[in-house]
Amino acid sequence: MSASPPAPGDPALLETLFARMVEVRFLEEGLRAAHKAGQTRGPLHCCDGQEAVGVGATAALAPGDVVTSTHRGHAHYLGRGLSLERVLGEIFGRASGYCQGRAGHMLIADRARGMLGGNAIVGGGIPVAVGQAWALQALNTGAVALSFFGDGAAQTGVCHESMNIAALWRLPVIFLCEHNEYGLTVAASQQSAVRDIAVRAQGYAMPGVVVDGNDVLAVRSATAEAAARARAGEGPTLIEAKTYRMTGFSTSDMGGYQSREEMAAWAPRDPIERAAAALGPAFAPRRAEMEAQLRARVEAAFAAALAAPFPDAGDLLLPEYRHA
Amino acid sequence: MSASPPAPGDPALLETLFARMVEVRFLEEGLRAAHKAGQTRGPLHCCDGQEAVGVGATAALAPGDVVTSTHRGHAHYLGRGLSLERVLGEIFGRASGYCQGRAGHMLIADRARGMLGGNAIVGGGIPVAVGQAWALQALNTGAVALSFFGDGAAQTGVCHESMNIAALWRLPVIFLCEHNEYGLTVAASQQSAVRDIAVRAQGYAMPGVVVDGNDVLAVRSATAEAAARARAGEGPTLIEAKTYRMTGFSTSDMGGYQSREEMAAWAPRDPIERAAAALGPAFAPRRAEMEAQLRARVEAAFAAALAAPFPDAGDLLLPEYRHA
Amino acid sequence: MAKLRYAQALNAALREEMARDPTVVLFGEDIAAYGGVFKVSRDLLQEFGPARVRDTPISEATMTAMAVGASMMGLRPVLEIMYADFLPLCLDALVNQASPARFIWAGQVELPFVLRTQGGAGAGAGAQHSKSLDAMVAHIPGLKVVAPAFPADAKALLKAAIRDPDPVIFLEHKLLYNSFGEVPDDAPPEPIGKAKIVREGAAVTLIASSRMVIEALAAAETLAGGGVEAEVIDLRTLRPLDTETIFASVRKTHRAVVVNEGWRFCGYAAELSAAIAEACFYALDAPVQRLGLADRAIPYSAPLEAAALPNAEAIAAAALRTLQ
Amino acid sequence: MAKLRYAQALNAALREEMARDPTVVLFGEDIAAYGGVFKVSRDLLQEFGPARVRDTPISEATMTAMAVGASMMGLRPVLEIMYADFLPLCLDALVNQASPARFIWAGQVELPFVLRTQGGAGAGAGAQHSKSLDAMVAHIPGLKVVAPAFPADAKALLKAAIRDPDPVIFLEHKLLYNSFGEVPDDAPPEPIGKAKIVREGAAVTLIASSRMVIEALAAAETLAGGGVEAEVIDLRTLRPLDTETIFASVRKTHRAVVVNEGWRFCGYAAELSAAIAEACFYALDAPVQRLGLADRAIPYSAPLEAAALPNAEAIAAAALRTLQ
Ligand SMILES: Cc1ncc(C[n+]2csc(CCOP(=O)(O)OP(=O)(O)O)c2C)c(N)n1
Ligand SMILES: Cc1ncc(C[n+]2csc(CCOP(=O)(O)OP(=O)(O)O)c2C)c(N)n1
Ligand SMILES: [Mg+2]
Ligand SMILES: [Mg+2]
Repeated sequence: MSASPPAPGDPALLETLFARMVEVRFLEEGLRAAHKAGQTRGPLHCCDGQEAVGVGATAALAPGDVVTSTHRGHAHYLGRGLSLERVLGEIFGRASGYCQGRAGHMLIADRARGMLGGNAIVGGGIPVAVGQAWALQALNTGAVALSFFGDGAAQTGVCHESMNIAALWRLPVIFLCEHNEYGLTVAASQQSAVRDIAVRAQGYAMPGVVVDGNDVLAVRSATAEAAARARAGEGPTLIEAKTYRMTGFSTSDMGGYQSREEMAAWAPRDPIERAAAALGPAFAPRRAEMEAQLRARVEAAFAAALAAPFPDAGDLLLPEYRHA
Repeated sequence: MSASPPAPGDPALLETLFARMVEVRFLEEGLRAAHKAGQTRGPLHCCDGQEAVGVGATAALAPGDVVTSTHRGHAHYLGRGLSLERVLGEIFGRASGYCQGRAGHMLIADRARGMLGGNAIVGGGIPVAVGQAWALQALNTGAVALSFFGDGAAQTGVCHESMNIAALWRLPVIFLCEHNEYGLTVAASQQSAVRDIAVRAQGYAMPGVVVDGNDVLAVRSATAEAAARARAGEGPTLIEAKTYRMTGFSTSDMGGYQSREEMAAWAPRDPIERAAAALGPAFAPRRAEMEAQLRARVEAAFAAALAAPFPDAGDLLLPEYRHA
Repeated sequence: MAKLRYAQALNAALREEMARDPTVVLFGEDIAAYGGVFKVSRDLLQEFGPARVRDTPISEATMTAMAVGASMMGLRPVLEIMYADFLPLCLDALVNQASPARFIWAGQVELPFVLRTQGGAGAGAGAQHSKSLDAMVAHIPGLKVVAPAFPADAKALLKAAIRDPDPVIFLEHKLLYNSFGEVPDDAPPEPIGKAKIVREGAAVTLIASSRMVIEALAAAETLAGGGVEAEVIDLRTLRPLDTETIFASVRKTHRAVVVNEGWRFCGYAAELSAAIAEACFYALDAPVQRLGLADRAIPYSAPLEAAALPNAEAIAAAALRTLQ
Repeated sequence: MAKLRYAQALNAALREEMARDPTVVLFGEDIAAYGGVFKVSRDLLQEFGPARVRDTPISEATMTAMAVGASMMGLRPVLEIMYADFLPLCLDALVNQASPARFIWAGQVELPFVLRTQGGAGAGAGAQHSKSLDAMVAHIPGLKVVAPAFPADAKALLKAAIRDPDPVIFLEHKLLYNSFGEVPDDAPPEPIGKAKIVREGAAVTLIASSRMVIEALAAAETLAGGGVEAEVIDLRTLRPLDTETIFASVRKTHRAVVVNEGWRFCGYAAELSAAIAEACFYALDAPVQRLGLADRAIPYSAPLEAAALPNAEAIAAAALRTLQ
């Protein structure tokens, strides 16, 4: 995994993905400020430095596909096309949120866009995705299930069980491990007996692919290949995207465990800057224009979300099995 | 894995192990009859055809070592030197049993001989063994923990988590997978995405060894090697012993899923006959004599166990946290 | 009207629902060719083919989460968990995935899956194969929990469970599978959430579920011999609880005995006792009598196991205590 | 006597026990260098070294079973499970391994481990990070369950838990970690199984544990303003339950309000309500009032979460209902 700029490939596509990554970054900048201002509840999990994984992988999917996300889902949400305003509505606990404020930032779901859904149980989404893939297969939809999870989640029991069953049943599922070097505060080397999670794919006779997770086009094409295999009935793929969490695990992180050297080594590999570099010097003015637009869009979404009403506590008085 | 006789190696040792395997076989023959006679409760899990695994592996252990067993533990129990009579007492639910009749056939424990213990949760003993190994390491005992489990158990989440932690912490544990081709009635090919469980050891950067599970000396030496590594602080080993369950999964098996051809193919690899063959034709008269002695010993143990009293129901009236 | 065994009634329900709705699929361990260790899915593989009746590896945690994922994408999976003792392996998926999904996502998905399992002691199956963990699943909001005592209810409620939009935990009993009963041929599904008075009486109300209904009826028979006419309520559904039927009966008899085969402390019968005492405070002439399993791991040996279990004799004695 | 925060009191207990007994070891996620996400093990890595304070991968099921295995071999492990919401992942090891071991093996082993975790809502942590699953662990025989409300008890009971020969589930509360209290410097361990009257009164008994004790005390304050003197019992231990203290108080006040922060249906407060109504039937002047969490997954948005939780106002209102 080098820090060299990716080949520009399809420049129009790269520009689109660049914009999406920037949107995620701006969203998180705004969220951090909102958190400081006491407008959110509980710790928020940002993905600075990892945007290329969520944005690149979701860019390879089709509308009927379904995604399970994690506690660190902002890039997955926006990558999948969820509305900024309704994501923010949910994070601010408003009735306008995707789940009317009931889910909060870690559990956002949008059925219409195949985001089912965020998950704050580490590893929890993996076997759910296997079940989703089973349904997609059994109902002959031709669709695939993509499950995002971290290097920490790769050590959970359900990860093993899920890969085994998915491989046995040749399910259309993509296991996408975002290896960001940490599970909370503990380094991957203290959590995983192997450096490359992808090695474990051999234990399930399925392909295991390592990809530069800070190269948005590389992530997209690895995912596209896995999706094609899945749609062709060839079963699951494990993709390990090597990346780095450039900030703390959440807004409540007290820090002190990511070394200065390590952070400095990763800084130049920022996926946004790498995409910009690949788009060449001519992109600079266009970039400024795009960023201004995106910033305005994100600010408008914050304003709208914060203006929305809170849900009514009467929701809780609905009969137990009536949810809406 | 061929059906050729093992090299005799140390003939005295092989004779001892032969006798132990025969003792297990006789025990199980007696148990099947007792089950038919209604003297036991619940289904019994026999290990005909697999005796070499339990007997060979335990023969490589030292007194301070500790073993976790499964629902199919007769060879592990006798291999570890448990008394026939007290094992039978437990199986018959008598006060004379290792656990005063409370445990029954699947959960037998004998602390003194490091059998802790049988387990009827598939995979359940594996992480317990990792914990035991941690204690053995932390307390500088120089001892090892050996965990028996089946090919079915290898698919459980705790198996993955356990191997990862054991490898990370370099714990003195031996993962001994008895691959007998079935998990209950379902063939291994329908349960495991890979034929050789040992392949998965690569996913934990630990050695994975395949051994002929019907060759008692081969199992013993593979285990001895793993134990030496563990004692030297080099961490865990996964041993996969290829064997075959020559009868049903338990006395309640209704059969019909093990093909005649498959059973016929394995019949000549019976570990007892292979050991006898390796001991050469001169062993025949000695064998007859040994078998007669063993049969008498097993019969005496049955008689003694069946003559022992049942426990007193008053046991249940003890305060909850007083167990004896 | 046919006389069927409880296992056959369940089998008929599965067959009819599978014929009626192609999205109904079965999965679990040893349920396909073997038909399940209790033969509840007998012949269904032959009738509906391998895509709809699938054996799984031993991976209960993942299987349960798969039911969540598959059901939200349009399948109606019926999962068999071989023993209720393995429910703890399923609980994360139930508590953290199935329970919140419909409410927290504000009704965006349905989760029409059924988790069938069987519990209960009395067969000498030991501490890990005999438990009734009703209380653990009944505690979880968003789930429904059903526990039929008779073949007709087993069939009609399983049909209802399969058609229900919420996750249903369907608790069977190993000692009931062979019990016979009249089962109407074209019975419609029986509504979930309705208890049934299975014997009328005015002196005392005996409230039970699953096999304890049989014990309660036997107790009522004994009591009738002594001139005491007990009313017996078969709960059939444990969540949501039909308090209307229970309270009406207790307001009539002024006395109640509640029984559950799970552990007594913090068990399901505590909910019954509490609910009755809270709602029928002024109607009760005597303290509610609560019976459950002795607060011990279930011992194997026959006299110990028998002493641990509530039975007809204990129920009759408890009823008489309310009349003193 | 020092004024310490609850988290500091726990930290002091760990430090003192580790200094006293070299077999006490700590393990869990992010507990070593980081000191735990709630800082309960702060500085202990530095003081006692990496062999006694160990970070683990995210593998709760295995970690719990490791505590079982390690404790039976002579360590006294203290396991931190980051959120009580993850207890379901631990339940198989608790229900099927820890619970039976001492009784079923007739006392051959001790299992001196502690599983510390923290639960509770009110922080906007959402459905998967806010639960109190007291009822699930309190149901399990052979375990002890402790849930302190005050720093002094937190310290003294954690010391007792570490020295106890049985598995102890130690339930902390995220909103209590920063609460202050007087903590004696050389306090001896406090016996497990003893409730404490934290406010005396004759009009009604309020019974609670953990953070709900604080709410009950606030309710008592309000009630006193209206001339109603409530007695408040802090249970401190949930299993075994100190029925003696509870019943004596209820026999004095003739009225009881029971509160638990877990779900109401089939929850821990049901046990309290049932036990009181059964034992104090003739002493009660009004039905026991039972308060618990609304039977819903815990919503994120502040007004919804607040409406779901029992609080001082609801407790005071319930107390007044007993006095009507
Ligand atoms: C089952 C479970 N255990 C522990 C946690 C607490 N926790 C939240 S995030 C996290 C680290 C996850 O690491 P990784 O999977 O690599 O994801 P990342 O945070 O790096 O995106 C932990 C331990 C949890 N949420 N769920
Ligand atoms: C967690 C769990 N799931 C299912 C079962 C039921 N069961 C008992 S033995 C068995 C097969 C185990 O296969 P394997 O591990 O290969 O052991 P073997 O029986 O072949 O010795 C099953 C599914 C169980 N006891 N525990
Ligand atoms: Mg990570
Ligand atoms: Mg097997």
